[in-house]
Amino acid sequence: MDINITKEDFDLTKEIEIFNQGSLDHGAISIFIGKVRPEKNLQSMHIDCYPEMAQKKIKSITEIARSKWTLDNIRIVHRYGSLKPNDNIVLVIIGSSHRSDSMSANEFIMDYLKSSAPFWKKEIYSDKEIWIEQKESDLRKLYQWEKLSL
Amino acid sequence: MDINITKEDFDLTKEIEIFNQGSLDHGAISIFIGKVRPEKNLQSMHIDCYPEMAQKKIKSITEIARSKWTLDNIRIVHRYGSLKPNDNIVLVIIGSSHRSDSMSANEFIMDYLKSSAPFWKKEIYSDKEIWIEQKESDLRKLYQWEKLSL
Amino acid sequence: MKLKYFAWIAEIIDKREESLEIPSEIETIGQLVNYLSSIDETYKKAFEKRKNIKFAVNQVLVNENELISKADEIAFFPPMTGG
Amino acid sequence: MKLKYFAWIAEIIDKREESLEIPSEIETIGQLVNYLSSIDETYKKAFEKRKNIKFAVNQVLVNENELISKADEIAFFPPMTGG
Repeated sequence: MDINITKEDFDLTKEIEIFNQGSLDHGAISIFIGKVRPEKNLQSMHIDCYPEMAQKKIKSITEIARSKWTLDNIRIVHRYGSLKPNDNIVLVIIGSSHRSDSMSANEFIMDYLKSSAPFWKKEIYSDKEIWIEQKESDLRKLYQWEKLSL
Repeated sequence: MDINITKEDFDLTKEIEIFNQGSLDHGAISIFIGKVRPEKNLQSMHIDCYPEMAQKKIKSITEIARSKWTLDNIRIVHRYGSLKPNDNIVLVIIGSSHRSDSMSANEFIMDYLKSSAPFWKKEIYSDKEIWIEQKESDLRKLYQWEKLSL
Repeated sequence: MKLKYFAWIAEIIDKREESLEIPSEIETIGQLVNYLSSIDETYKKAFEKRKNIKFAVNQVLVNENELISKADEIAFFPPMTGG
Repeated sequence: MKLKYFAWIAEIIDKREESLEIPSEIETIGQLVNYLSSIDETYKKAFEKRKNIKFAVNQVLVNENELISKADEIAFFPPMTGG
């Protein structure tokens, strides 16, 4: 398992190479890439981060995912700093013997990354700056997962 | 939208490049790669295919997915012919403005590809050849999706 | 009529496709299966497990009662296992 | 005590982190927030919307009643919006 909290961009090909070094014994690989959505007039997105806590938190999220599904290796990259529209923000790669395990775990990890890992997004427009607020709908996804585990 | 039924291997980097030419307006990209699982003593996997029907069927699956979720471009590659353990079988790339749309659509498309697109897998061992049978659990996934749409 | 066979059905019949003259009284896929099974032991063997066989007419999945005509491409195959 | 601030809280306080001597009677995060708000208008403004602020002690999310000590790293931030 590998978690990379970084200002640097990632290259999918290289990330997959590193991922495959960890294991080749998976029949299923699910990948999710989150990017800065090119909203109208958006100049850039600033992502603030608490790196030490992010590392711990993401590790704990992946451990919970491993307890729920049968997973091989996991690779997560989350960027912070100043990003432009269409820039990469986050990458989650999950190998498993079973496609539904790799896909469900990917969705689970993304849902928790979004609302419980210490990152904060600010949208920067020419005339204003807006800290994005946590969405009720994102929190509801966490409740759904917690309901499922009861 | 692009559907490629082919004997050739695919290269993820090139596929993503082609995919990105179609549109860059997505904040979320979900990718699924299915490979030949390296079962013990498995020498190769033969995938039989009805290409003309596969093309039609996969097109119709993606159209249903588009009616259910808000999706940008979709790229699907499904191989047939003789494959070795760890070889790529299938690739599904889906762009969307919303991560849950791209992820759910990817799972939906994979579920239908698996049980309703005209491909048939045969496992080849040194001493026997086994046509894989359709799994009850895979069919149940389709019933689940159909139940959801009612 | 153009017939196509896939997976283990093609292996038993030992052909992937063929063109056959079918008597005009054969109107449905079910009748076609019965007809083929009656003219040759190989077809009979291939179509034995009728419940495990699916049919497509012109690349669209249909059931046994589907009407067929000379110009159609009929395909026979087991349940799909791709992905 | 090491204090860290993130997102708009860091902007209001105009610092990302600082080390402060905290009176020994301050035992919980909630008391710390009240104390900081009492000594300076800037903290008061930053911590005004208390319901919108989350706390971590040594990189673990906690609630207002969490006990804190001199050696701890305390972080203040709004609800997370990463991913």
